[in-house]
Amino acid sequence: MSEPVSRSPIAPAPPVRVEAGWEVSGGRSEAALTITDCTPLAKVHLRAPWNGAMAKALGVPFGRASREGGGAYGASQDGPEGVWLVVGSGPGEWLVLAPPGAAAAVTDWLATVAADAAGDEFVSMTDLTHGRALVRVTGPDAADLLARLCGADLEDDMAPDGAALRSGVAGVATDIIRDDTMIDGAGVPSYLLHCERSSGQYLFGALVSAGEELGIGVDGFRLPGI
Amino acid sequence: MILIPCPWCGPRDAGEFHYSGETTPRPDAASATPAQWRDYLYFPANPRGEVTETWYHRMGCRQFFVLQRDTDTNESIPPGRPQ
Amino acid sequence: MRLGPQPGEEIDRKRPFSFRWNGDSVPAFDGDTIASALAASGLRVFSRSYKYHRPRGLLTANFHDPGCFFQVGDEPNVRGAHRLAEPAMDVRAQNTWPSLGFDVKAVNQLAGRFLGPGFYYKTFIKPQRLWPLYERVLQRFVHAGQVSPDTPRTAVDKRFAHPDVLVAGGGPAGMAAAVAAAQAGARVMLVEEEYRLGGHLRWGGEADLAALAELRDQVAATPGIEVLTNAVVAGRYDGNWTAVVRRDLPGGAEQLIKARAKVLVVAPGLIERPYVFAGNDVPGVMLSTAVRRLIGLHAVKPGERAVVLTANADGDAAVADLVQAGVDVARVLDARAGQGIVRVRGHGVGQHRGVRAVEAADGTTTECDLLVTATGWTAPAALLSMAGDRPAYDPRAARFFPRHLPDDVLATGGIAGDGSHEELIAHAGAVGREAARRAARIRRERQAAVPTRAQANGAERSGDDAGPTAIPELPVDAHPELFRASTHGIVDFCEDVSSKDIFSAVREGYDSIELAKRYTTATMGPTQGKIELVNAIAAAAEATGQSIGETGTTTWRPPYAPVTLGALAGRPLEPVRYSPMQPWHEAHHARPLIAGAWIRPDHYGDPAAEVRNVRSKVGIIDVTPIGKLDLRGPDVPRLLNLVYVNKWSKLGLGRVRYGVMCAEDGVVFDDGVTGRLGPEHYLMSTTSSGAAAVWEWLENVLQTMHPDWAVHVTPVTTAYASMNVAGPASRDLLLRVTEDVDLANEAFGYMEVRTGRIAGVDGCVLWRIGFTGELSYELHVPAGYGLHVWETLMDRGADLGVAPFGVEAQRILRLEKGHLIVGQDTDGLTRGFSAGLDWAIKLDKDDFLGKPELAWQHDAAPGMQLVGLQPEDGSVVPPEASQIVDGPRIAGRITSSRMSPTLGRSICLGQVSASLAAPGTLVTVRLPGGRLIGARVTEHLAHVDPEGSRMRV
Amino acid sequence: MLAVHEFVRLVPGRNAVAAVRAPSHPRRRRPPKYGALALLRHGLSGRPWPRAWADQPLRDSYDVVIIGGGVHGLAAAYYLAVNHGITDVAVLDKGYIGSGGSGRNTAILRSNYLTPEGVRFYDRSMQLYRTLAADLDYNVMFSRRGHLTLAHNDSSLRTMRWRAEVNQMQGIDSEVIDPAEIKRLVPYLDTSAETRYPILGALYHPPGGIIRHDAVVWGYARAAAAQGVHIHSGTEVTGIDTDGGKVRGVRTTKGDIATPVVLNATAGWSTLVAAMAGVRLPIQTFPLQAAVTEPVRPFLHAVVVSGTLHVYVSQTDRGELVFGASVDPFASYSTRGTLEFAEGLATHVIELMPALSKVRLLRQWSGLCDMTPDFSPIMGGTPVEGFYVDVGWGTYGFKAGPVSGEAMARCIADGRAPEIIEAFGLGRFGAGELVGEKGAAAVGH
Repeated sequence: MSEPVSRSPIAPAPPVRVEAGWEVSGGRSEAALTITDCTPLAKVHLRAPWNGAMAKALGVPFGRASREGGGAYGASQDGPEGVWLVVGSGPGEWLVLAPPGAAAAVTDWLATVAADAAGDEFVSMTDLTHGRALVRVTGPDAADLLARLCGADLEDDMAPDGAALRSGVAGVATDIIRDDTMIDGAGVPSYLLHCERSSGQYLFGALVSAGEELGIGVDGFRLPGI
Repeated sequence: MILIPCPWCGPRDAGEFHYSGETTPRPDAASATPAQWRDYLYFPANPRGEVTETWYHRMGCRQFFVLQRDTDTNESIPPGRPQ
Repeated sequence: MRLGPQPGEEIDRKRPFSFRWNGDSVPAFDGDTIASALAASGLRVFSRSYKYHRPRGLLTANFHDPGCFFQVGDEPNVRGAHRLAEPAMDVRAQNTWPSLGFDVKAVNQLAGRFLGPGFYYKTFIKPQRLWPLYERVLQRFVHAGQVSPDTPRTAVDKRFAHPDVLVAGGGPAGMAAAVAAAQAGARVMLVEEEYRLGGHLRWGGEADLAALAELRDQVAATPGIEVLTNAVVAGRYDGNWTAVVRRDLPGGAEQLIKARAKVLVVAPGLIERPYVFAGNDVPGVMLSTAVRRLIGLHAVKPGERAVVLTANADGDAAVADLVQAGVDVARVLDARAGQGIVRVRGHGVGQHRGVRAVEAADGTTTECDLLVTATGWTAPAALLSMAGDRPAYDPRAARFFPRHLPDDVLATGGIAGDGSHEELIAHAGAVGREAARRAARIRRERQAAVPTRAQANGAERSGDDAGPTAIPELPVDAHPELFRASTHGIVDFCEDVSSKDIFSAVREGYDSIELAKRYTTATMGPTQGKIELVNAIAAAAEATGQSIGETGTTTWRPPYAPVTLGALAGRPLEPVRYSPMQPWHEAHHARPLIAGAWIRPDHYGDPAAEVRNVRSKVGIIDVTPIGKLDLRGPDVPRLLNLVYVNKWSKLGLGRVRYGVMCAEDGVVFDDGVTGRLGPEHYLMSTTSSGAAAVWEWLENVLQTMHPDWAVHVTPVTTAYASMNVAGPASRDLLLRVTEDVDLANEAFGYMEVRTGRIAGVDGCVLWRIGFTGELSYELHVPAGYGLHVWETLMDRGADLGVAPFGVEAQRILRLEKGHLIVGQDTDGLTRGFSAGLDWAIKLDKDDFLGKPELAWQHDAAPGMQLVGLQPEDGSVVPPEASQIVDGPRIAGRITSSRMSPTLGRSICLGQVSASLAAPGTLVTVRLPGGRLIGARVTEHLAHVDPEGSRMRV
Repeated sequence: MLAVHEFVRLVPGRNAVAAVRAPSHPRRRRPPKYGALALLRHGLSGRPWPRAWADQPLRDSYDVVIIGGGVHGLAAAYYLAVNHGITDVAVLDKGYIGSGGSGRNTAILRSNYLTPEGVRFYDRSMQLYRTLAADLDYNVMFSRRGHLTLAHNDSSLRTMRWRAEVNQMQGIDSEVIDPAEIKRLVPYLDTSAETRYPILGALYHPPGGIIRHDAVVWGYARAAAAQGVHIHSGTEVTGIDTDGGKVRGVRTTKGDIATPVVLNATAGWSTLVAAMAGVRLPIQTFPLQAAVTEPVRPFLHAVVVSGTLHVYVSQTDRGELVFGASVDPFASYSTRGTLEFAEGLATHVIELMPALSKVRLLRQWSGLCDMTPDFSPIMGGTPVEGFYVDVGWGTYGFKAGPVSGEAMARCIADGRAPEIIEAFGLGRFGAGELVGEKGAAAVGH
């Protein structure tokens, strides 16, 4: 029986190679505005009371995302797979993004936190790695690109770095996570877009065509990817 | 596109929400008479002016919330962040 | 004729070119509008009027000019006095037949006296058969351009914007307001309808041009202002949601910008109003602003010998401009001194029609080829009116002024008052600062309301409330009330409505301005009142003997200026959803079926063969769109008991149950199976079309009815690739690829669920259920591996005869099995007991959604029933929706029907009235076309294997 | 306030107006005839036309007071006069006549409904419309265009077949046609299979068409006034007096009126008016928007409707394309209109007819629709004796104007709902017996 290969809903641009069990694009783009399919990242969905002990332990409120998620428990420090991004994606709802294959580790870690800090709370974890598509757009014009497809106010004073919100992008309900990256020592606006899997190809296509005028380039996936 | 003041997400375009009508208590199914039940099903107050209704932030936080809106001006009172 | 260089001209004489006008070549300079180029070539007749087909030329020389609508290539109704001429542009006159010069429809001019208002309402009444014939004639008269059937669709992305202050109008006031707002820290969007900022300063004298240069420098030097020229604020909607339309894209394409303005500043200036008198539409009658534009912007000499009727400073300035341009100003009539005109006499026909002489009120007649009028202004109150204002008429100034504006709308410039340039700039500056202040307050409120900022709730105190800016009062200059001379003339140039028409409409009883408007169609044409509204109101007022104030104004409706459908549509954004196996389906020539947002395989060539393969060997269908909800928590059984009509308390681990949901009115709403994967972990499946609604339904129950229940619902529809492996050989196939699950019948029975490893993929869910009625397993595979598992099954099952089957085959299989499809075998009013679900509905449960209605339905006289039906002639398949009749009355309908490959005969499901629902009853089915056939009610809904033995092996 | 359950199955009040005060001699005045000859006369003589309807003083009592000067109210007044000799009638409107739904709809006429009762009812309306010009001596410009309801998926195609079958059994000219035939009828439609919403077929209803909506209002007003009916515009009802479950009169901004019979023929405000009489209605009010483009040369003869894409379009004799959609997504009394309506409209129209990209939207407007739970009207008596309703007209009121007027006049004259509107009684909601139009509600207009 052939070795299982996992695939993103977004058709990878050639050259195609396999990274951590996922079929990904090995392409590169030097464009100032780039789009990358980050679907291979581990995506764990956590539900717990929005204002309870688990919420406090995570230290990431609804509407914000943090790489230091976990507060005392320090996701980023303890995480065996390197950096994790903990996202307050909804009231009583968190999304933890981690490198490919880290879903189990993340779930275990969350279970530990829940057991220690919130033993009597109703907490549940679901691995949505396969259930969602994840795309990153990066560049000075990233906000302009989104402004063609999303009505939410993403101006810096409403949605600065570390902001997390859910809204419609090209008509698809999408988690928008402002996660700026450092390029040549300078912070460059970057957004992670997280939506239901089967709409991934459509959303990706809509972003690419809306980005044509802005000279968008498709960039391949590189580990750790976050 | 009016702005709906979501208590969780802040003001958002109404298109992100699903309007689920006037907020009316469900009668007790065991004791409700047909009249009471159908009153609940079919007879909204339909006021011209302030109304208490339920909205669902389908594209956003996915929370149901109660909103006071004026059906004449379409302006609503921001419910304020849950504590 | 082209004049020498003008100080403020906007043409580039170094860039000449030519374009085509009705096939002829016309010279132009870069910066010429189509109309200015035509005028420069000495042409003065550009179109024919709507009703009487009178020759028309330049009147306002701007976007709204009713005489300058052209066909440009495949684009109809182009505003020729606004659109810039381009090399090789193909421009044609509209509404002429056969030609602009000779227009046979001009005979209507003779019939004019009979074509009064309400003409159509009063004739062609009897005999009525004549009306349709006349209708055809009427349609020949349509005053418009042509849409070619192969016009390519434009697809320009829209844009959302969130400016603090949106300034509508880039004249001096708008520019000053924008600068002041930006200097106060606001993000400003400044929108100007014409090609350059500056408004009336552009065609003014030296002082005006100097002031213009200074303002332009300030705009350029102030950060935070986005300037959009050749763009228009087309609408203001609730919540200061505004439509800004950019017209500067190639080929007449437009872009829609949806701007959520915190504060809107309305600074559109004023529109000059035509004067009503006999002959006021003869080519050569122009407004003062029109001649000043022609001279100042395009260096075009508007005529040779002019008479000017002036009532204001702009008229006086026009006189100066004309003189400077070498036009012989034969006479100046000063309305402020009581002078006036009676009528214009024209001469010439067709393209050569034009002004010959003007008859003044004092009885004298002056020969001329140009009459310029400056008789007053119309406030373009559209945006104010859309913001809920009812502008008030001020007789002193003979125009309307804003009255009550909402907090987030301010007005400045000519629409707000008169005064010196300095006074207007001061007013605009104050308005800009106040707009910025109000916007900052709204911004702080919004920031405080969103959770996305680092210190959520921490409203920025910076730039704190300084208290309202004092906005100076603008003076209002006296202006004579000039609307109509002693003669009647055209009020609405687009619709050919005269003041006489409005008088007689009022006399006939259509005496409210709204009725008069509808009866005469005044203001209903393409200029939407901008040119003619006030004159129409004045005429109605005169006819009713009321004041203009009493007569009131009509509501301006959006858009302020027409917007192409292409701009409003933008690039099509229609979400589509694909399963992970889509590439395989495409590679195997599946015929696509569009099911809502999903693209699914309908069949792979031969649905009947696909059915036979499932019944005899093994088939696989991609059922990924089946809705799936992951349910976790101790209270899941309570939730299931409430939303399903049947019982769920005792569902054991690894067991599966079919459930039906009804709405509170008892109408069947969705169905599906739910399995118990763990002590507090369930997986619910829904119909593919109902997935989203059911999820919202469950959240509604949990959030609004039972917030105390511990249940987490997570949609996982596409977390799994779902495939149904069906047929006698399905177990054999699965045995080859499944690890750590015992597939033996006794270990893993019908209506049970397991989790395990398939084709090397962990975390798969196996359901033993039978929508098809065969031994079958539904596999839910982590979506990323869907294609891998599908290909593995195809590969490993080749010798078992495995083949894919599509939605059509599945429909046949389920119909053979008698499974209903919610929404097809039921409709918007079908309650539970009419859907053959009596066995499922448990009225002894203390409560469930829809229970009361179902209880009453149960006790009431039985209504429609869902039954199985087989036509007596098995070769006839009654199309779905065929009616079941009982004598003359309708007694039901066929809801599903197919030819059954398994039974080799037609089979159906149908809704029939209870009296006909007993098994064995022979009912009459009316086929399309009326032929009646007999069909017998079967004992079970299932036509194949009613006992269900095939599923249980 | 009476709740619906207190009069489930209650028979409408027995107060036939005839019994109250039958006119000694039915008046039959006629206005000066319109027509080509009259037109010629007036054209030559230049003599002004007489008023279409006279200005009358508001009397302190009428036999019947009709609230709402739209096509429903004016038609009811007209038929009360000509069919039943009841001419002491006042029609009140808070604005000008036809200022409500009658002047804001898209004037589409059809009778291809889903249920037998619906088909019979709307077909009668079509019959009346066909001869209306002659009956009223006013050209209402009925234009038979053929009405196409497109199906973009198999379930709506199934509904189209269902309607066609029911229609044909009722003798209505209605059939399902294929894309080739659709393309022949409307060449500008994109009938290719590659579109996002491919056109699989359509319900074709040749008798369907459009009409000049204002003319219908004015024609009824003129003809009713000629029979002695008083039309009072700018007269807003501020209260309805009842006593012992009977109507006694109405209060208006122009004065009080004593009357035993009040007909609520309003749209948008029907629940508010009914509440004045202590009657609750199963209605929620939603805006319905429409729009018109600049004129272009006529290219679209048929009326085209797509339920899936929520749009309907026709072209007037003036060349304007008239568009409508479905009601706004939330309840409101606002008629200010929305941008999202115009966007959705344009998106869907271009989806259907890509060539229209460069046609310009000229004006959008909005009216109020009273939506009932079963997409069918509420007609007949109420628990308050003498208080009748002709409401709940959702998005289909205009096409039903004549038959509603005729039936309500009959209902008021006899004190009993005629058979043709029996299915539409207020009592049905309490009884849980809704009308089946809901089955095909998705495809309206």
